[in-house]
Amino acid sequence: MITLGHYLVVSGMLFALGLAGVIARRNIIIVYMCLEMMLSAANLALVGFSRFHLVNSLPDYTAQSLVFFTITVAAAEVAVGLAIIVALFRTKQSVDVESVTKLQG
Amino acid sequence: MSVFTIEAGLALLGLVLLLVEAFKPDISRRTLGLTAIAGTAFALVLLPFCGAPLPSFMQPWHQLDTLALFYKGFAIVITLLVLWLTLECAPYLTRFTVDGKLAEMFSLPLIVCSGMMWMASARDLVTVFVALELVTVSFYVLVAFARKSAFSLEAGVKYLILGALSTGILVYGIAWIYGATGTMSFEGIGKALANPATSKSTALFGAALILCGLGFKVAAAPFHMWVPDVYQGAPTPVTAFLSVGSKAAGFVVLTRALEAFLATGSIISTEVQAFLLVIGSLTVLLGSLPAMFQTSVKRLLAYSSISHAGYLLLALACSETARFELSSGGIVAFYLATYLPMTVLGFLGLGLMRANGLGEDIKDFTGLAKRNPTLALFMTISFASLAGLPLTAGFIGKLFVFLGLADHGYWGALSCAVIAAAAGFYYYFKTILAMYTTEGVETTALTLSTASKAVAGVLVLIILILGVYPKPLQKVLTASPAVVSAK
Amino acid sequence: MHASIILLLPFFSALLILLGHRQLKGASVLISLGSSIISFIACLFFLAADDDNRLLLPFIEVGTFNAGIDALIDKQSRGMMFIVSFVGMLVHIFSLGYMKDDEAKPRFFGSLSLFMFSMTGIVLAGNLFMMFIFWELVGLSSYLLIGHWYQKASAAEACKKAFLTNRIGDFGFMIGILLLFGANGGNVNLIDLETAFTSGPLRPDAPGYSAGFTTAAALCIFLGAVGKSAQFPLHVWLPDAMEGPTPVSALIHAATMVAAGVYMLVRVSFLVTASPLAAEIIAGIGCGTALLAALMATQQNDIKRVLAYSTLSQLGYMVMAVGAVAMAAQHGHQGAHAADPGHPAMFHLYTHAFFKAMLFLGSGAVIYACHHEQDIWKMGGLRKHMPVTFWTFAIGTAALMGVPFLSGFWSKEAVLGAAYDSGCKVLFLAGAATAALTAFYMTRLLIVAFFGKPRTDSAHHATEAPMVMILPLAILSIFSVLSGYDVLAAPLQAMKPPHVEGHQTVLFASLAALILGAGAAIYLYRGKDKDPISIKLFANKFYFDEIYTVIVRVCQDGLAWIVTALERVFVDGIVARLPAAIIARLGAATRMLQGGHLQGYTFLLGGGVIAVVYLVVFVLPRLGH
Amino acid sequence: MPPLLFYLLALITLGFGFMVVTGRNPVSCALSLAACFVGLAALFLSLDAYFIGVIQILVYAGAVMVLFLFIIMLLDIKAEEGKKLSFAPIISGVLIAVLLVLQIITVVSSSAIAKKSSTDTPLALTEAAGKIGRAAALPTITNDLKEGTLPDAKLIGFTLFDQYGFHLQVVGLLLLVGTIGVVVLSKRERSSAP
Amino acid sequence: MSVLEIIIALPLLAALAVWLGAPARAASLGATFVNLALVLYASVQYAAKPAGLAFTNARVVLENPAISFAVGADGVSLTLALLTSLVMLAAVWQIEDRPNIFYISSLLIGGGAMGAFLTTDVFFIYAFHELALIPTFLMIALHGRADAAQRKAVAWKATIYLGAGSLVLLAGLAWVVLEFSGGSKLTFDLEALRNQAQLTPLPVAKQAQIFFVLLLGFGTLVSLFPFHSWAAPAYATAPTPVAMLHSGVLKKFGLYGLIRIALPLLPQGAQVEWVQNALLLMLLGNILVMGLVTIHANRLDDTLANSSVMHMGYIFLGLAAGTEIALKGAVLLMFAHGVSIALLFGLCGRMRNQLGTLEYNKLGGLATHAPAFTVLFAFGAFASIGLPGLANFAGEVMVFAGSFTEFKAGELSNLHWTVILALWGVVMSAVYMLRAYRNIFHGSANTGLFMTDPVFSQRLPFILLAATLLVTGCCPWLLLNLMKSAL
Repeated sequence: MITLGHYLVVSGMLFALGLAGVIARRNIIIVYMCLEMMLSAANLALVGFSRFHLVNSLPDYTAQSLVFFTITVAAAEVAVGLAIIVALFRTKQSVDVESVTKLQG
Repeated sequence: MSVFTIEAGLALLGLVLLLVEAFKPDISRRTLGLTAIAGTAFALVLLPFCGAPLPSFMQPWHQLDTLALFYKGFAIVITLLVLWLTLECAPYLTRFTVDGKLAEMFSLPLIVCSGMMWMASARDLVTVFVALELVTVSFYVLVAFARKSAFSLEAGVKYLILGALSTGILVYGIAWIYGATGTMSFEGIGKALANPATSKSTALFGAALILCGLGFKVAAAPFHMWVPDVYQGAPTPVTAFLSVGSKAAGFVVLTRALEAFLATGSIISTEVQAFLLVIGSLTVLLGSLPAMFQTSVKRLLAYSSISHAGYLLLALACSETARFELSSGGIVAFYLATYLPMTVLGFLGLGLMRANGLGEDIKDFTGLAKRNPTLALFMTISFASLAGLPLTAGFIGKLFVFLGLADHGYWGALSCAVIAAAAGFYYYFKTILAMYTTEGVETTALTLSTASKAVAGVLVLIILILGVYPKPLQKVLTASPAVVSAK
Repeated sequence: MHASIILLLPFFSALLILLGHRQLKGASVLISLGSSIISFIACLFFLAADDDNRLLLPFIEVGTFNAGIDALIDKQSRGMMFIVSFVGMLVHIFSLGYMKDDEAKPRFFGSLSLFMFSMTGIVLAGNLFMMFIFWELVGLSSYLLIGHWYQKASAAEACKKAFLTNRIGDFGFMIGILLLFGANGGNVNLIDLETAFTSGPLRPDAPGYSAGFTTAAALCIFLGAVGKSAQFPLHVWLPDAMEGPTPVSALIHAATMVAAGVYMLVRVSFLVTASPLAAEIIAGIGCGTALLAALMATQQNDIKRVLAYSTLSQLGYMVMAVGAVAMAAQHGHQGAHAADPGHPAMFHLYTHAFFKAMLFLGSGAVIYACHHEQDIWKMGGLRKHMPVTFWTFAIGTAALMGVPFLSGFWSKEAVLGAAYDSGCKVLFLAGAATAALTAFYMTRLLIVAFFGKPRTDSAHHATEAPMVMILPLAILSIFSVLSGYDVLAAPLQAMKPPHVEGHQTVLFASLAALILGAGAAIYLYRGKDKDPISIKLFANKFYFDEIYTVIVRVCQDGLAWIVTALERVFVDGIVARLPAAIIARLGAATRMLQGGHLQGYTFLLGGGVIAVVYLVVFVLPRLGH
Repeated sequence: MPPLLFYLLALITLGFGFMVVTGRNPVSCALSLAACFVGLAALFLSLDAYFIGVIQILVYAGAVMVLFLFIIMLLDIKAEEGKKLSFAPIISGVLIAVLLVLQIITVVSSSAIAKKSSTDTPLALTEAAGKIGRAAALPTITNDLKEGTLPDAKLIGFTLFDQYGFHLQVVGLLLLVGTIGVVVLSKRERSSAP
Repeated sequence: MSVLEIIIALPLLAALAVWLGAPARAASLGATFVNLALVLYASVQYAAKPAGLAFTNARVVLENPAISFAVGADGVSLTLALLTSLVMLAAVWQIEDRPNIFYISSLLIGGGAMGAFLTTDVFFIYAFHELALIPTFLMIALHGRADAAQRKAVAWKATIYLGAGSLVLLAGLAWVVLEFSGGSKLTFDLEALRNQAQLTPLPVAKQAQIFFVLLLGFGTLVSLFPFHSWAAPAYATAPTPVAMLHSGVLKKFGLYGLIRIALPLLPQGAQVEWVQNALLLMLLGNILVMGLVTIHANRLDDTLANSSVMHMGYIFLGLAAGTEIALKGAVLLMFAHGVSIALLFGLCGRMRNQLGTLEYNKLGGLATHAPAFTVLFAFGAFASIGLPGLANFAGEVMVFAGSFTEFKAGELSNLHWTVILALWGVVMSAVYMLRAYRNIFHGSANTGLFMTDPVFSQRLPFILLAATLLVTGCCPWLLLNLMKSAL
């Protein structure tokens, strides 16, 4: 029997996977992909909760609205983020995380 | 008139400015800047008259209590100052922007301001998320705005990655807290948490993640590591904006969230409170200790900002300060109000140094007292206030925090705060000392425009007045009995 | 009224001179002299004053603590006052001549006035705090006067030494005062203290009596006298004090100030009487000092130093008398004393003041005549050049030696009698031995300096001193002869004990001592050009100075060095530098977190989340509330 | 929902996710991410969130992935083949991920809500038709519900425009800011000559 | 408007005027003269009718926690105000050919001390003291008498020490406020706190704890052993007016605070055995350890600086005894020590300016060429070793006597033993002072280092101080009358 727990565990694993990617990867674009993965994992948890939290015997659509907003925001973030990465690449010719270490201490 | 008019109006003004710039590229940045400043100032003037109740359809997610009004005013003021600072720093900034344009630097802050004002009123997590993201995404752009400077770009990248990461954590946390309580509204969350049937570990998990996400926004340790790098790399006006505006917005949300988490009878209140204490203590220390070794004033201010966030967190940990007239949220608001003038003054000094072709290191401040005694005095007062010397605004805020901690018997946290404040004496005074050192410095005079002088003077005056006569501000914060009570 | 004049006149004179001598110039000498003469005249009236205890000036008055400037006028203070003002006046006159050519004359006279003020204060003091105040002030004036020629390193060192040694005595004195203050409910008025000790709560048979306390208090007070009256072991400053101008030596370091210790002991003799142990110790110390100093005197060649050691020795005599009288009283030997509180120590103090002052002034005249030559072996034959000086000096010497029918004879008798009465044979024998030694060294001094032939040019060309210097000598010589008789002693209230002629043993002993000592000296020193005997131990004053130098070096400078080092290393290290270093280290460590690497930051962020979740979800709920 | 299907979808999602994290070639990473999102969309569908599932595919697997690919192509980013792997970040990443998963599993297993399955919380559509407020204003939704179909898009639309109209505007503003940002951050500088 | 408000404001306003460009010397001297006159006027008026607090006036600054700018004076505060105005006048007067910052900082330090002594609100008592710290720090660091690195190190040490001390103090004060506010409202008003302390005294054990915290805080400011190591180098390095003002006046703040705040509020706390023993041990450290350290010093400034630390031990002894006599003696001693050490530091500064060195083995025979200077120095030196007739003696003897009022024949308590040991310190102070005096003024001036007497007008400030010593020394009842109803 598939319970909410299953979904939550899958979502958690996806979230952790994304986090691991963010920490371990050096290519900023891939890091960014992993971040998108984490957001999606959060969405999965939200949708899961919304399905099993019935309002009027229907899924709770407030949560799904948040998912909708998350996806939109993520899209905007991706756009801006990729723009910054492009700008970075133009000056450093690299998208390696190690190319941004001047500010420290 | 409803306050929403101002919020929307400011965003609209931002859009209009963008359009004007797009269709009339040769418009002078002075005109743009002054228009933005005038609009913001107008908004500030209008704000006290915006007590009209909100339309009912907004009520579920938009509230207008004293705290919200205060933070709205706060947002407008800081935006105003940032806009003006941008104008002051323009000659220097334009060297690093594309085609020497600054238009977006005038319009984006207006939109950010609207976002912050919405955050101040948010009653549910969806609103918080949307408004917060509006602010955050705008900041991504602003931080990396001077993209011809490698520092600005690096700061942009770091802020982007870490900011997005924190957004992910926040959303995940929202999901879990929603899962535990079945609602997105703070009020509902508070009610659900007061219900013993609610699953404690789920709620704790969600609350912890939300606090982590918000902790990132307010620069709480261990989520503070972006602050020094980003503050240092970002254009100075943006740093000021981040350090004051974004932090204040983070704290207003944190205050709201904590009202829910710490609502009467909440099953997770002890844990959350303990967590705040731990995080707060850690933050003051991690902000203060490394600051002692900084050579760049801008970076120093970044660490200082972390440290101040720590005091604010500690203030939040002191809920139910029954013997104060101010609630913990009120103390935070008060502290932020004192924090605004002194920090802005600090960044103003930095901006002026830059505008005069000097660096941002402590050694660049050497001999400032000789170059421009007025500016040196203003900066001295600002730093003294940051250090928490009595008779300045900074002291009152710290005093409230210390009193609160002592009242609750949080001696460990109090000792951390004391150690941090002692370390603070060192690094703030280090800069002050540099300003008055005169040996081996060539002493070309440093000019200060009348407007700058006036603005800085007003800020200094605010610091001093708040330092010796804080009563009016406290009155403002306690004006309505409906302040921040989650009940 | 008189008391106020006597006290305050010199004070204002001193203040005026010391602060304004540049404007006053020569007038300052006259002011000082005038004040001393007026004081003396006032003092003559004072002799007739009634016994009284009254407040002259307020000083401190808080709660139970009353330390006013109040005068206790009784036989003791009146007699002492006469000595002080009389000798003081004579010394002022003498100084006119002696200090004629000194550039810093105003300063000298100012200090002299200051001294007169302070000494008067001691004499009049009605309570111990006032006594202490002036006790310290005489120390100051002594410091100023010894250091008058401060350019000379030896004088600069000597005045410092005098002050510091006295400070050690004052240390004890103050403790004693405080003990009495506490024990007597805040009252250290001399009269009230006496009542307390004789019939009040501190009497030996009172409930809660503590013998230890009484002894401690007596000894602490005595320590003050040890310092001021240069008793062993704090006697080392007095010989060095001879660096001061000779009139000063006469006034302060022979006649009055050094006697203040004895005076004070007599004033608190009820305390000494109350504690047998203290009385014995006091007598012992006095006796020891008398003997040691006499031995040292036999080998000194500096005319003033011989006199200085002689003074030490005589002071020892007086202190011994104080102890001895107390011991005698404890044994019930108070017969005669009970009716008339004549006190051998005070009597000896009184006679000694005149002849010793005269001897010093005489030596001053000699030194003045010999162009500041002080070595007796470089004098000789002065008898012919300075006849008046010689005769007065001889009278003084005779009085000091205790030649019968001179004043010193009576007072020495009285002291030896007290020693005899005390029941302690050692005291008596040592006293007699000291008398013999005194006769020996004084005869030696007289023979070497005044007889024979001049050994140097300066002695050869010596001429008689001017009139202003001769006059005081003459007056004092008269007193040296007559002061022991009732005709003078009674009106001057010299506290002459009535039974001086009482003991046959004492009489024989003192005569034997005189003949033995003087005979030996005449035999040894007649016609000699250099010292026929040489006893290193005596000549070097039993090496006390050297021992003290070592003690100061080790206990004070060495300890100071060690403590300073420890203070720097440990106190500063543990309290200041260690925490600072820890904080700095922590700061540096936390700064490492900020490495600038994005991966590091994301790791910290992720780790932070894990930690926070662990803390909030798994740890805190278990901790309970 | 048959368990097998769920596990399959979860495997797809996590497997492709894993390939994103481990892939050496950015292009294959991007494609794996798209596949991962498709799996995720299927999971959404299995949770009766059809509209979200579709959006997930359209926006993420469609638009966003294209954007990623486009940038990767544009910048001509090579695979990291030449570069040496640094182990510290990898180990720490794995460590943190494992710890986080453990924590989540613990929380999930101790949580009562997580025990819910679609059998104990079935959607009662016809019942809902009666309960949903302002029925008169929403005839199509009530009709659909009465017919036993879940009008997912309609319900989301209704929630969005009824409750979150303002937020929609804000998100619009946000997208505009994003656009501005992209323009500001990536537009080429005009040649310095006037 | 109370006369005390004018007294507090005058130096601060004068400092502001000088900063704004008023003629420095005239303005400073004028202000300090008028200030002295006003304080004298107030003292005379008070002495005529001494009862409780006089000249009171309160201006509410904050309602809850209740903070008000409340002034008021009794005998103790007037004594210290007198000290402040005297030393401030002398310090300002003796400045010669120095930049304006010397005048400004002297006025600020003096004004801060004045404020601390004459306000009756814990907040402002604390605040005014802190106000004086910045100029102290800057002056030592910028115009101290050593090479740049060394004087900065010294300034840092002092500042961090004092900063940390004041933070501990702040914690202690917060504790006091929390414990004694009573009811539902926090108050910083000293009178209110005192009333509450009388109404409901705390348990003795708790009193002891609070007292100890306050003792540590205040003690650090007064260089209580072992928290003293900032003081000696700071005074030895500080520019003359700062050394005069800090060692003479500002340092007394800690003692004043203990007398004013700690003892009345926690009357039994000080008498608890462990607290008293700790205090006695620490003050013995001051007297004996620092006495030996002073003996070891071989430069005049070191001697004076260390002796100033040492002498604090006697004042603490008075506090430890706690009887009326001892406390009044302590206050008298504070006054006396302030005047004498200011005199000595003033003269020492002059010597350093003229001779360039203060090492004993290089000096000698100065009395010959500078007799007036020598006499003035002698006044200070002999006062500081407790010679009767000069001010310190009366204070010391009162402290000693006050410690012995509880004495029963044959029973020596720890306090009594401490007094006896402390008396040995009097001997030690004579040792080092006379050694200094002998090495500098006595002997022959064969070293080629000469100095001449200052001209009469420059002698006046020192004469003023010396005369004060003499008058107070001869007539201590003048001040004791002023304090009649206090304590």
